[in-house]
Amino acid sequence: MIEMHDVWKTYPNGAVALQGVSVRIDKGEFVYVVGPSGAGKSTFIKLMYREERPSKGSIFVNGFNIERLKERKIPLLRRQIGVVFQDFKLLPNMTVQENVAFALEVIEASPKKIRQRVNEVLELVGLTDKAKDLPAHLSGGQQQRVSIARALINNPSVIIADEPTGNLDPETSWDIMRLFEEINNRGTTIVMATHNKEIVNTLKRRVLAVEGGQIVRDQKRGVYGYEN
Amino acid sequence: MIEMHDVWKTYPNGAVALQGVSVRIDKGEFVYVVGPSGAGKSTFIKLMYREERPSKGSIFVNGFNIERLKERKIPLLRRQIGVVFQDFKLLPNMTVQENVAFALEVIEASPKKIRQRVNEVLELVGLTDKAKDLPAHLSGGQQQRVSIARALINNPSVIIADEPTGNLDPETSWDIMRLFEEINNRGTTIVMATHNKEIVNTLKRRVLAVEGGQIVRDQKRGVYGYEN
Amino acid sequence: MKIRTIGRHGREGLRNLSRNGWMTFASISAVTVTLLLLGVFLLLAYNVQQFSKQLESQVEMNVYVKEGAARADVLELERQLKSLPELASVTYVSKESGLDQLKDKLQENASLLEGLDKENPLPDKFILKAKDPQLIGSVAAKVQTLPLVDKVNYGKDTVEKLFKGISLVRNSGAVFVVGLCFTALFLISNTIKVTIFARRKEIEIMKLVGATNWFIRWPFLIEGLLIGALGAVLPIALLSFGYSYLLSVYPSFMYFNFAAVDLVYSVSTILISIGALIGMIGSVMSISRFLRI
Amino acid sequence: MKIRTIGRHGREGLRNLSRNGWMTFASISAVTVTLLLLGVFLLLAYNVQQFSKQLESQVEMNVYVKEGAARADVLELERQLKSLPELASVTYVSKESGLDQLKDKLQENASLLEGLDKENPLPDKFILKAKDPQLIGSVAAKVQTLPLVDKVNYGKDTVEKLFKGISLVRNSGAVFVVGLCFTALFLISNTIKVTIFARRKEIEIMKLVGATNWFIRWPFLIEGLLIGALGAVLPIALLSFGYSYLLSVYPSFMYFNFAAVDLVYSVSTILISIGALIGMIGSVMSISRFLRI
Ligand SMILES: Nc1ncnc2c1ncn2[C@@H]1O[C@H](COP(=O)(O)OP(=O)(O)OP(=O)(O)O)[C@@H](O)[C@H]1O
Ligand SMILES: Nc1ncnc2c1ncn2[C@@H]1O[C@H](COP(=O)(O)OP(=O)(O)OP(=O)(O)O)[C@@H](O)[C@H]1O
Ligand SMILES: [Mg+2]
Ligand SMILES: [Mg+2]
Repeated sequence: MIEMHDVWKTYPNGAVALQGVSVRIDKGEFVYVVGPSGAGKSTFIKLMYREERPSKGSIFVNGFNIERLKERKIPLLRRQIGVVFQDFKLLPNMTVQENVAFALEVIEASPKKIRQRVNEVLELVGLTDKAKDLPAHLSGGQQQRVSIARALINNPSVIIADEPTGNLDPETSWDIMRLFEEINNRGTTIVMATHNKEIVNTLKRRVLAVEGGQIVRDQKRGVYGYEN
Repeated sequence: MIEMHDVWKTYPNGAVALQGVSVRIDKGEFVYVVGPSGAGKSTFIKLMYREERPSKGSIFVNGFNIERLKERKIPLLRRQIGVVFQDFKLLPNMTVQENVAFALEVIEASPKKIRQRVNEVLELVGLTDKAKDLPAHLSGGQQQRVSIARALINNPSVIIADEPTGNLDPETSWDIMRLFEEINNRGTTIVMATHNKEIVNTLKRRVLAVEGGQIVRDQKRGVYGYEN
Repeated sequence: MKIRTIGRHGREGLRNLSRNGWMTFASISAVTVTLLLLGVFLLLAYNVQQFSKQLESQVEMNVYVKEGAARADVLELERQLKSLPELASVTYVSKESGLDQLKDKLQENASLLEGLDKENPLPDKFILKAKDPQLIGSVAAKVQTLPLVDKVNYGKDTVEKLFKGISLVRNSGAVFVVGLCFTALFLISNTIKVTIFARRKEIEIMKLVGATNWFIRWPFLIEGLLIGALGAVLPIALLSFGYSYLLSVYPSFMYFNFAAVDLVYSVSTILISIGALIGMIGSVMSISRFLRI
Repeated sequence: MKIRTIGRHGREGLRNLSRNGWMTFASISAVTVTLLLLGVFLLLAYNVQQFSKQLESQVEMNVYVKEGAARADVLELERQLKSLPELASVTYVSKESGLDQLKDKLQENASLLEGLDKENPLPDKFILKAKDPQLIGSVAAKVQTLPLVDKVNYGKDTVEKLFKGISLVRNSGAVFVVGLCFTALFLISNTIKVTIFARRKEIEIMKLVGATNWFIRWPFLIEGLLIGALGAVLPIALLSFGYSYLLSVYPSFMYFNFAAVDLVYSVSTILISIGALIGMIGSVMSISRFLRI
């Protein structure tokens, strides 16, 4: 469960990214975060796994009080959240399979289990044949799928995905969405920032529309809603 | 004018990205390059400004024979081509305006002209208020727009854009597409790799469909054409 | 931490060496050059200290026996001197050999002393060396009080000058070695810092996907240790070969014997410890600032 | 290249110093430490060379005049000696002062020579110093051929030993300084290399948006030059103050006067040149591999 109460975020350079956001996302929900470029979607998302800290307000994720969280406990929080980063954040010196395995290594899983799960998730995102390549040797979409695979690997209870289909063709995008649906059906909370109108409008789920750092719309089975 | 004759590209790690691509893009054309993730779109595009070199085949761009091009002449080629990189490629230590200005500084334009053009293009992509920020302090879509602004600034005769709307919301995407249309109308050749079905199907232009490193479809006023 | 995780960190640290090929090479070679410099200086400084000690140990005092002392009394004096715990050596020089030594000293002017053989006016004397040459003054005072001792002479002025000179060389040598150690520490940890700085994004990413600080630190620690240790290999090899070669060419220099090859082993130990420790500590410390995410 | 572009490169180079704040600090401090080390050694080495020269210059030879030579003949010999171009000084020592000197030398045994004042058996002598002490042997041979010269003595064995010792110190000093220069060159250019390596992506991006190689190199070149020059500031300041302080505390050491403060200026020039040059060249060379895109 994710809860925010009147959260504000001003970056050190003065940019105001969020202005009084309050929201509650229940366990098992599937939420789209939509909004124009620079609206504050990524900031909203980064607060949940404490990549950024709020300037004001309180945030609870899976019972962790993000503000009060002790340094030492941060990894515990992050292990419960699988994140697909907008800029992928792959480790440049590790191969695809090492990158994906990393999220399991940190919880000291057994090598056998790691190998098995790595193969599983790489299969899921269709990158089995790129397992031994370095991220720099992949196409943009392939890198994005590695980031997705890493987010899934340790079966987190929350998946946070920042435009996970931005570099993917529609077909692959739909494959990924079906994957997310399935995972969501098994009870995983999914929060996904996206610009993909077609997906939002087809797979109707809760939509949080962010604009100028505020949640301007919160719809149960919403639509993308920005007209061109 | 861009011409490729039987171009193959095998990366040093053995990945075969292009297999016998031949194509001719005339001056002033507007070409979409579509295809699934990992099909070879970016590779196809990177060959044009010699970020990558073909393993086989010949390429001509604006009269430059890419294969025979002397080291010293490469900058001349690149100055005629504005590139929007899939991964933005912004200089991390320079502000937005410095990044954009860089493409004019290399041709030793006058500071006055540089200032003027920088303001113009930042206005065009809607980033005037972020002019003095560093790329790391921008949202994904904002970074992408900086990359677009830099590609436009010196009025190149060819614009090559690798998924320039991947991180943009539909509305901003359309703004950018209108910009490209306008620039194209003034005679600039535009080659754009994209996954945006809606754009391709609405703004009907020539479509090159790449799959498995080959051009499998070349349509005059084509459609995106992959069904989900 | 599970046992297998230790193994994982070790493998990872090792693998990072080759993954960052160029950076690894740059840092190892910086460590190499720095430690080589340090090693050469340690060897030099040790030999200079030895040399100064040897110079010191040549300080001696002449103890002149009162004229007309009986043979037995002189022997008794010798016994007394030999029983003094402060003395390292006691050498008896009879008036005859005293004269011979003087002749040697005068070289071509020796003829001046020719007539003296028959009626040698020199007293018998003892040449003494103190265990601690620095205390020669107080030892001289003590010896002076013995019966039958006429005069004690140890060239006070010259000796004091010598000691001042030696202590200047010694102290500046020590300052130098300490300064150079700090220089080495600084340069090595600086190199490591820079290479880690270049990888700060990686550290942040690891943190963001749930790694604990120590999970991230360990491989870096091992990598730093290996860089430091590998950087010590070449200096150790060069110093060992170089020093034994030097010893074979110049076993001694003026009156001084160079310290034995064993010295290289001590120096090697110092080098590899400094390399490995600083590599390790430098890594761990430089990482810390990037773990705050 | 247009004039304003030169200005642009200068500004850019300068700005990069602050943009890369941390890296700049790390490289400047590495240069600082390295140059400080080099500077200390240059000062030391120069003084050691001076010291050895001074030792050398104390080598002298005794020329004994044949017995019974007339006063006028001795004066003629002195004139002849003084006209020899190889000699730096000629000092006449009469038999009387010769005896006094001998007495000084014998110290407490001077009484041995007491009876000799009346019938002094010593010859008159000249003490000569050669302009080039290393040539003292051949000068001695030449002097030997002069009329009225009885014997020439310059302590051949001792002098040869001394020269051997001096040349060992000198040569090893030179090897050291050269070695240390190379070490400094290596460490500085290595640091610069690492910082440029960390920025290779930037260089590639610049290349991809149409910059020529030199357009990219210039700001890096200026940045490198500034890093090198800034890195020389602290060592120069420390050495200047330190050396003048040292001179005020120990103006001389044993028989030796330290070289004047002027020496620091030469050393400073060397340091700042090395810093700036290596910074510049190091930058330009390390960039090259990343320009091949
Ligand atoms: N690290 C940062 N430092 C300063 N300002 C920032 C930083 N990150 C984001 N911002 C600013 O905060 C605002 C919101 O950014 P955010 O990344 O949340 O937008 P977004 O909704 O994710 O946009 P996009 O769809 O383009 O990714 C923007 O104006 C951006 O410039
Ligand atoms: N630098 C590289 N080294 C090795 N292989 C590479 C490299 N770049 C791309 N590839 C491989 O070449 C193939 C084509 O890659 P390319 O980047 O051209 O795909 P793309 O069509 O742009 O895909 P996307 O839509 O995901 O960006 C892929 O299989 C990719 O893994
Ligand atoms: Mg975003
Ligand atoms: Mg691509």
